[in-house]
Parts: sequence; structure tokens; C-alpha cells
Amino acid sequence: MKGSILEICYLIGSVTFILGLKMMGNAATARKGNLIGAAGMGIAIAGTIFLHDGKISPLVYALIFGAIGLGTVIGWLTAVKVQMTKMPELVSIFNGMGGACAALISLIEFQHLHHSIGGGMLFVLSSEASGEIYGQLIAIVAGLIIGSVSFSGSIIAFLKLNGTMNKPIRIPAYNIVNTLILVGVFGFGAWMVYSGGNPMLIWLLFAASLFYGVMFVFPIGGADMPVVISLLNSFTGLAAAFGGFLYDNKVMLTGGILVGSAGTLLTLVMCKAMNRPLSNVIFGAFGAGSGAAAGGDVQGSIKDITTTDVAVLMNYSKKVVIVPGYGLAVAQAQHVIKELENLLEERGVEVKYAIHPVAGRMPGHMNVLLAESNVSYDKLVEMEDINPEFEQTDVVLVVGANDVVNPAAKTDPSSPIYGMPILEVDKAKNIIVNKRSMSAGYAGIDNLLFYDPKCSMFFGDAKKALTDLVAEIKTL
Amino acid sequence: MKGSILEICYLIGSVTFILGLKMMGNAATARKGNLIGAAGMGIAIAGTIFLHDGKISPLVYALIFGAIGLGTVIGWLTAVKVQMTKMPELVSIFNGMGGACAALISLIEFQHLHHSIGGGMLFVLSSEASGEIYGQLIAIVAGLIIGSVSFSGSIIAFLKLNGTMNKPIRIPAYNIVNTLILVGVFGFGAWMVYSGGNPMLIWLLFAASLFYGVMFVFPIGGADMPVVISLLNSFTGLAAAFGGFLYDNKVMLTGGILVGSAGTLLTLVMCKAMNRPLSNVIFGAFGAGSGAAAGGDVQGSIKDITTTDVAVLMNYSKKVVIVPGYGLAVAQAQHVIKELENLLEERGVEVKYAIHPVAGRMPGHMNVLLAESNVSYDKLVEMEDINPEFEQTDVVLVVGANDVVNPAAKTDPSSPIYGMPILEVDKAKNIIVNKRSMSAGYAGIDNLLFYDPKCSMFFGDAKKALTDLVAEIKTL
Amino acid sequence: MENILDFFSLHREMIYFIILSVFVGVEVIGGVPTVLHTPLMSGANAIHGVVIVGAIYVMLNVDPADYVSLLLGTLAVLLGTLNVVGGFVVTDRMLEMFKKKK
Amino acid sequence: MENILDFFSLHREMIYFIILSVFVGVEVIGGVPTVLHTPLMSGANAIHGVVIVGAIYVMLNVDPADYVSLLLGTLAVLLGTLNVVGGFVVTDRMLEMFKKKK
Ligand SMILES: NC(=O)c1ccc[n+]([C@@H]2O[C@H](COP(=O)([O-])OP(=O)(O)OC[C@H]3O[C@@H](n4cnc5c(N)ncnc54)[C@H](OP(=O)(O)O)[C@@H]3O)[C@@H](O)[C@H]2O)c1
Ligand SMILES: NC(=O)c1ccc[n+]([C@@H]2O[C@H](COP(=O)([O-])OP(=O)(O)OC[C@H]3O[C@@H](n4cnc5c(N)ncnc54)[C@H](OP(=O)(O)O)[C@@H]3O)[C@@H](O)[C@H]2O)c1
Repeated sequence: MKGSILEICYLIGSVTFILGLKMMGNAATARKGNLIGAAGMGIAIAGTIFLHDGKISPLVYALIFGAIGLGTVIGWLTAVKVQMTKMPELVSIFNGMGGACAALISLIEFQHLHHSIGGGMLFVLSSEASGEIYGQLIAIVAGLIIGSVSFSGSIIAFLKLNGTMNKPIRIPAYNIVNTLILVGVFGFGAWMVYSGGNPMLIWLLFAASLFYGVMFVFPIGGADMPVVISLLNSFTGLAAAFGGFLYDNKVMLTGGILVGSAGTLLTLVMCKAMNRPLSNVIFGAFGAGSGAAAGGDVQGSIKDITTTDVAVLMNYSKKVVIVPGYGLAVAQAQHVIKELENLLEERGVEVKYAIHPVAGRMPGHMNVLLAESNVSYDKLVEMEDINPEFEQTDVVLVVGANDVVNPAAKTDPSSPIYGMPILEVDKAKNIIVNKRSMSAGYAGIDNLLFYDPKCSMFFGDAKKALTDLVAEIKTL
Repeated sequence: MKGSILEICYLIGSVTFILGLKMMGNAATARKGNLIGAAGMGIAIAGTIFLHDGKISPLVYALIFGAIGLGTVIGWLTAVKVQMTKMPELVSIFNGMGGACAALISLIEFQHLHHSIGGGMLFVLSSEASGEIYGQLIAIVAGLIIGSVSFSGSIIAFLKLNGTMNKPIRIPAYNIVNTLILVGVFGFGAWMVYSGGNPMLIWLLFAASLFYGVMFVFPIGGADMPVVISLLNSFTGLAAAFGGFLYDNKVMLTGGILVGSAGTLLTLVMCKAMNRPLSNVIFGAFGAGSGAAAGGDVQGSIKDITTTDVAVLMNYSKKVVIVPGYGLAVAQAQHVIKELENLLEERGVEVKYAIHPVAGRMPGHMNVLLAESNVSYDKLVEMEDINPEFEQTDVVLVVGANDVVNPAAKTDPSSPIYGMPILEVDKAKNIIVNKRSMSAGYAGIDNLLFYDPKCSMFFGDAKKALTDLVAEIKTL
Repeated sequence: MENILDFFSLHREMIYFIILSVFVGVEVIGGVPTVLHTPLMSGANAIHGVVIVGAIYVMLNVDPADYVSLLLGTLAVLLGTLNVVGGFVVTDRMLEMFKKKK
Repeated sequence: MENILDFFSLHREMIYFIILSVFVGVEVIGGVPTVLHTPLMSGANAIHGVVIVGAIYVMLNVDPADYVSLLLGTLAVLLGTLNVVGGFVVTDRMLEMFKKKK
């Protein structure tokens, strides 16, 4: 009876996950979709606790409620308090928690299973029973490995996003080393399943998996983290699905498989938007060339421009397009750029933002960032729609963007970003680029745009430079 | 062993159905998708026959192969021979065959089941066994009712499309009558399940279901048949799914449920494209007003135009847009219109076709029709794209279209087609309308366009009129 | 109530199967362009011809002396074949038209 | 070979379940606009927090005297809760931003 109701709770949970994820794919329904998923999750959790058959000791109850209570408070506060720009870090951390949770479950269940089969070899059991136990062992070991990799990988991803560890680190021949470790971990896992294992060795497997997770993410550049997180996300989904298999729990299975498959596809879609294959992200051919390419052979002269000149130029133009990029996010200049927009609009200048799909370091980065400072939605124009408008634009102000305006993507087939669609700012009458130096962006390559006769460099940290600019325009 | 391989065949079948249907939703992959589905079907059928456990009498084998052979020849020939314009009729017939197949299976299985439980009342059986038998009975009876309705409904739909029965037929208060019959059939079915039935009465249920199918489609206008067929299509899918439930056969289940749900959604999508709710189609409020509305109160003068005048006008224009409609299909004038196009292009006139999404009597009707006469794809312009072009158009030639160019859809809120997007031909410099008379189109309403001062009527059967026109232009 | 819950427990797998299939069916149709409605309908029509598998199954299990069932079964196989073969061939013909134009 | 076939027969329901779920998962992502990638990733992240159900289940079945398991289990529940609560709340915050702009 209770069991049947619990099953219905799980059914509801499964359906809300599907519906929720579906709705999240559409801007108009996304928020509701998230809430529906959350509601289903609540039902599944409450059902698991309250519809359990059998007596539970008060200690266990206290621990469960304590853990849930504490987790809710910490999770909620962190999620609410953190700055909008730190969202990817947070997603990464929470993803790691899920992976760790799956790994811990596996650790406990392994001990438990080992205990119940008396620590003996499996082949002493009757073939049917051992078949079932093999199934359980596979689920446990796979959950442990995948969950641990997801956990430690997410932590490294967090540190990289956070800036603590943001340079790609090259271990010599790391691709070979990593592949060896991966094979080793899986071989170890297979042996554990086959031999029925040893309750001590499982800890070693746990440690080895954690180590692989670290090694996996270590060599990947910080800017690729959104893709990596999305991948680790689908790993955790897979780990949850193995848990579902172990307990024959349908809601874990649906949720896990759903995230596993949707996450994998999303990873590929994200790579596609960046115009790079996934293998390239993981094996890091991109960042690798960075050192070499940066010192490239471009020669030419660049032109500096003073704050006053920029102010005059912008103040007397009819149409200004702002191209925000990663630097804008780093400098936290989204509020001052909004101020600039307001000021110019007051003076009768038409202002628009040109949003490149992969500007910044995560999909939709610029949208989220500018939304934070209340830039209205219809001022954000997507690449395909703004490109034809540049010809009628008096001034393009590029703020902390680089790769997304690099003409090499169109002209130089040897460039690593060749083929990526870009914002064609060189069609505008004047181009002003704000960045701190001549150093390269994410792709680590030089940008010929800066040598364009129509282009002037407006050096400085975005926040500082724009604040000065706003002050200057006010005096006009 | 054999059983396991058969299960794998069924798995392959299920997956190909999903993939095939998915690919059919995209013009580039549609054809391949259909072939993939067909391959999966072949595997499922071959597996069922050749991986059967147990001895089969040669007679049975002969009958199976004979039936499949005969069916293949007839099905293939009919499908290949029939005219492109008769496609909807054919789909309807084949759908009916599937429904009849499901109904026949149910008839046999009912006798069989009844025999095996000794014709007795169910409650003498142990509760568990009877639970299972109830399940089987439900599947059998539901399959019978739905399959039969789909069969007889499809036949009526075929006759209506075929023109044999193309006027909507109004039985007084048919909505109430039909609902009563429906309730009666289901009540009867429920009683059959409950009582364990009687092998003779099942024939009566069969007959009653067939009768309901006839009554269901009878009052619906011929032009709504694509929607009705799509609906009956999903019914047959449902019947197949009940068969799958009965035999615990996964490929029947997947195929059936897939078509049941996809078909239902497709039906709704089709209704939406016509800007009408499904209830409106089934309860026929649309065709109903036809008699009354046709004699409407529009007054004004129309202008005739001679073939010579049309020829001169078109010959000396720069840009001509042809609006094909249902009349073009009826008159089979697609080849002569292609001739007209060629002739005009030779003379340096730009010719395009304006394709309204619901022109004709089935979605994509005009595309298929014009493709038949080798009109190139890029000459077919969709409504949204052609509407802005009408202003630069010298002559619009409307051939057998009516509702899709009726301005009432934009201006008259009381019109049954109000809100449907239309081809805005009245923006063109000259409008020439070819039809046989002033009678109304599918929606049964007058068309104010014909009274437009820029509009001239070019009366006559489309094929004849256009043939004359081509001859006339050649003399210029 | 008890009954419904029991039914649910008993048919849990089947219920998930049905729900997931319905989702797949619905998702698969999402965003189909109007021009493809007719071929899609026709393709779906061919797929439900899978009911022929049931008809063959009936034939393989029928008593060869039961002439009525044998007759009905043969008819069912014939009709099912028509549905399958005719359905796929017609759909292919329609789609051929669309393809040519690309 | 025999083994694989046996395995298939035994887990038939599960295999269909997995395949259908994968299809649903893949279909559901189809055609997502680039801007929604980050919130979608975050939402999916929250959903796999369902692993907490497993953690609770472990706790409910653990021997209350087995302190190691109790400790690990509590930790698992705590981490799972972080995943679930943090995941949904963060996603909601992100989507709030998108909504405001419409
Ligand atoms: N959006 C995504 O999902 C995503 C994910 C991963 C990778 N990516 C990649 O990231 C790149 C995004 O292009 P992007 O044009 O936005 O950025 P970018 O090419 O990485 O360039 C950012 C520029 O901002 C400047 N900058 C840094 N801090 C600054 C500050 N405080 N003030 C002013 N300028 C500052 C840097 O130059 P200085 O050091 O000279 O100031 C740098 O050249 C693409 O290559 C894309 O493929 C995107
Ligand atoms: N496409 C779909 O999926 C679909 C499905 C169901 C319903 N519908 C409905 O069908 C309508 C389609 O609009 P439509 O403009 O294509 O057609 P329509 O409004 O039905 O008009 C067709 C016109 O063609 C004329 N005609 C008939 N035979 C002719 C011949 N041999 N030669 C020349 N003209 C001939 C008729 O006038 P005369 O008798 O005076 O010649 C009639 O007015 C819409 O209302 C739509 O909602 C469409």
C-alpha cells in the first residue's frame, strides 16, 4: 500500500523531470519548468522518507532531517547570495556534490553487499544468485567511479573558473598518461566486480577515481569549463542512473538517464556553437598553441585614443553599437555600461548591444550579465541580426571582446577560429576597442582588427575606462 | 534462444520506428526516415515468421506467405500506379486496412479466449487468473471497437475524398445521435468484458462499431478529410497498441503508441494550420453554414476579361505571381501551368508561385502537385515570404484558389475564416482570377476580392482556360 | 482505491513504457513544417501497420482445423500487408517529390 | 552470445526503458537557443540531484550501530541536498534574469 503510493510519487517525479527539462528549453516557459522539476523532486524526496515501510530509529531520522535541513540552508543561501557572474562556479560545485553523493552511496553499499555475501568469493554462490549480485556489483562500482570522477573533476573546474588555477597546465604527454590512468581505473573496477573485491580495496578505487577526475580536467583551459561542466553533469546523471539500477528505483533511473543523455547532447551543442569538436576541448589542442601563436608575426601600427576623443566621438554620433565580451564580465563593468547607454540615449544617440553567441565564457553569458544591470531585452541584438546594421553604425565600442570580432575567422584558414561566424564590426565607420593591453583573448591569437585604420585602441580596465568615459561625456 | 533473437528484432523494429518518424519530420531526411521505418518493419515481420518456436502446419505457412505475397503485390501496384493527386484517398484506404486487421485479430482472439475459459462466467475462475483474463478481454474488446471504427471511418473518408460522397450530409441532431451511439458501443463493450461475453454477440459489437465509424465520418465535409484521416490514423495506432498489450509484444506497443500519440498531435497541428479547433472539424460547424452563407449579401460589380487580354497583360509584365489553389488540383492543370511558366520565362517575365499553407485539400498539396510537373523548388514561395513581394508584382494569377486570398479573413470578424493568414494579392497591380463560376470555395463564403476594381475574372475550367491562354501567348 | 494502487504496482513497467513512448511520439512531431504534414501522416500510417505482426502471430498459433479463424487470420495478414506495403510505398512516392525539388 | 541473449531477455523491460528515456532526453534538448544553454545545464544539474533519493534510502536501511555507514550516509544526504536545493535555486535565479527582459 505505502509502497504503491511511493511508486506513484516516483512516477510523478519522473514525469515532472521530463516536462521540466522540456520547458526549460524555451525562454517563455523555462522558469516554470524549473519549478515543476523542483516540485517533482520534493515529492520524490518526501515520499522516500515518509512512505518507508518498517521502523526507523530516531537517530537515523534525526540525521536525515539534520542533513537535509543543513543542506537546504547552505545550498539556498549560497545560491541566493552569490554574484550572478559566479553562476558557472556554483553549478560546478553543486554538480560535484551530486557526484560525491553517488560515490558515497556506492561505498556504503559495497561494504554492505560484501558483508551480506560473507566476504567470500562469488563463485561459491549458486549461479542465479551470483548473476544478480554481479549486476549489483557492476552498478555499485560504476556509480563509484563515475561519481568520484564527476566530483573531483567538478572541484578542479570550480578552481579554474574561480581563477585559482586558470592557466591550462600541460603535463608532458598528458593525453597518454590520462588514457593509461583511465584504463587502469576501469581495469581495477572490473577486477573488483569479478573478484567480489575487498572492502579495503574499494577505498583505493575511490581514490584512484578521484585522481583521474583531477587529471581529466587539469589540462583543460579555464575558458572551456562550461563545456567540461556540462560533460561532468551528464556523468553525474549516469551515476544517479546506476544508483537507480541498484535499487530498481524508477525516479533515479529516469532522472539520471534523462540528464545523462540530455547533458551529453547539450555538451555537443555547446561545442558546436563554439565551432569546435568535443575532442578538441578535452584534448586541448586549442589552448595548446596559445604560447606560440600569441607572439605571432603581425606587424602594423595601432592607434591610441584618449578618453576625451572617445567621449566627443560618441556624443555626436547617431548610432552606437556596443560589443560586450569576456573582459566586460571580468571587470564587472556591466553597470557602468548601462550608465553609458542611458547617458547616450538621453543625448539622442541610438544604442544597441551586439551579442555574439559565444561571447564571454558560458553560453548566454552576456545576456545574463547585461540583464543584471537592467539593460532591456530588445537592445540585445543577436549576431545574425546586427551584422547587416554595422554599415549604418557610426561608432562600434568593443568592450573586453576579442575573438568574437577577429576577422581571421573569415579570412585566415590556418587560424584556429577559422569558420566561426563573427561580428563584422569592420563595416562600421569607427571602431573603438577597450581592453587592457594587446594580449590575446581566449583563442590565444592576434587580432588584425586592431591594426585596421578605422580602429582606435582605448586601453584600460573596462570598468575604470568606462567610468572615466561617462564622466567625460557628462561634461560635454 | 530463438525467442531472445526475436526480442532483439522487435527492439530494432521499435528503434527504427522512432528514428524513422523523427527523420520524417525534416524535409532533408524524410525519405530516408521512411525507408528506415520500412526496414525495421521488415525485420519485425520476418522475425515473427521465422523465429517462431514450435511446428507450423504447411497450410498455415502457405496461407501466411500467400496473404503477404498477394498483399505486397496489390499494395505496391496500387501505391505506384495511383495519381499523385489521389494520395490522400490511398492513405485513407491503407489506414482502413490496418484498422480492419486489428479488428479481425480481436475477433479471432475473442473466440479463442472464450473457448479456452470454457465459455463460462469469469467469476468461477480464481481471482488471479480472472484478473489476467480481464486484462486480455479489455485489450481484445478495445482493439475490436477502435479498429472497426477506424476501418469503416476510413472507407467513408475515402468515398468522400473520391468525390462519391463529397457533400457533408446532415442527419438531424446528428451530434446527439452520434454521441448516443458512441456511448452505446462502449457500454456494450464494457458489458462484454464484464460478463465474459458470448461468442455470437462479439459479431454484433463488431457491426455496431463499424456503424459508429460510418456515422462518425458521415457528417464531416469532404475537405476536412485530411484531418479526419489523421485522427483515424492515430486510432489505428491505438488499436495496434492494444494488440501489443494482448500479446505483450513490444514492437506492436511501441509502433502503436508512437503513432497514437504522434498522430493525435499531428491532427491538432493540422487543425491549427487551418486556424480551426478540432471540435469544429468533427462537429462540423464550418461546412454547416455553407448553404446559407453562399447566397450572401455582397453586392458590387465584377469584371470579365478575355483570354487575349490576359495574354497581352501577362506577356508584357515584368513579374507574375501565380496563386494555385484547390481548383488547379481538381482541373489537373499542373502541367499546363508549368508550360505557362516556361513560356513567360522565355519572354523574360519573372514567375513565382505563392504557396499558402492550407491551399488545396491536404497540407503540402500544392507542393506535391507542382512538383509533379517539375516546377523547381525555389519558385515555390511560402506565404510569409511572398506577401511583401506583391507590391512589386504586375500580375497575380489566381488559379482555382478562393479562401486563401479572401480579404474577409483580415477584415470581417464575423467571417468563419477570420484570423487565418492570407495571401495579400490585393496589393498587386493587377489580379486575374481563374475559376469556373462565382461559387464559393471550401469555407462556403463569398469573396470580396472579386469585386476589387483591380481584379478581373477569367472564367472557365482551369485546364481549358490555361491551355487557351498558353496558345494565345504563343501567337504574340 | 486499493485496486488502482495494486494495478499500478503490477503494471509499473508498462505504465512507464507507455508514458515514455507517448513523450517520444509527441516530441518527435514537434516543429514539423506544414508541407510535411501529409507525408508524415502517411508514414505514421505505414508504421501502425505493425499490427500485422499480431495477425501473423494469430496465424502461427491457430488450430489448423479451425477454418473460420484460419480464414479471418489470412484476411488479417492480407489487410495488414496492404497497410504496411502500400503505406511505405505511398509515403516514399510523396517524399520523392519533395526531394527532387531540393 | 548465449549469455548476451539471456541477459537481453532478462532485462528486456529495462532496456526499453533506457532506450526510450535516452530518446526523450535527446529530443527534449532539440533546438534549444544558445542563450538557454547555461540555465539548461544548471537545471539538468539540479535534476540529477535525485541521487539523494538513493542516499536517503541507504540511511533508512542502514544498521543504526554501523557508525561508518551512518556517517557516510549523512554526508551523502547533505551533499545530495546541496545539489538539489542549490541547483534549483541557482537555475531559478538565472531564469529570473531572462524573464525580466521579455
Ligand atoms: N561563451 C561560451 O560559451 C564560451 C565558452 C568557452 C569558451 N569561449 C570562447 O571565449 C571566447 C569569447 O570571446 P570574447 O571576445 O568574449 O573574449 P576573448 O576573446 O576571450 O577576449 C577577451 C578580452 O578581454 C580583455 N580583457 C580582460 N580583462 C579585461 C578587463 N578587466 N578590462 C578590459 N578588457 C579586459 C582581454 O584583453 P586584455 O588582457 O588585453 O585586457 C581579452 O583579449 C571565444 O573564443 C569563445 O570561443 C566561449
Ligand atoms: N490544405 C489543407 O490541408 C486543407 C485541408 C482541409 C481544408 N482546407 C481548406 O481548403 C481551403 C483551401 O483554399 P483554396 O483557396 O485552395 O481553395 P477553395 O477556397 O476551396 O477554392 C477553390 C476554388 O476553386 C474553384 N474551382 C473548382 N474547380 C475548378 C476548376 N476545375 N477550374 C477552375 N477553378 C475551379 C472553385 O470555384 P468554382 O466552383 O467557381 O470554379 C473554388 O472556389 C481553405 O479554406 C482551407 O482551410 C485545406
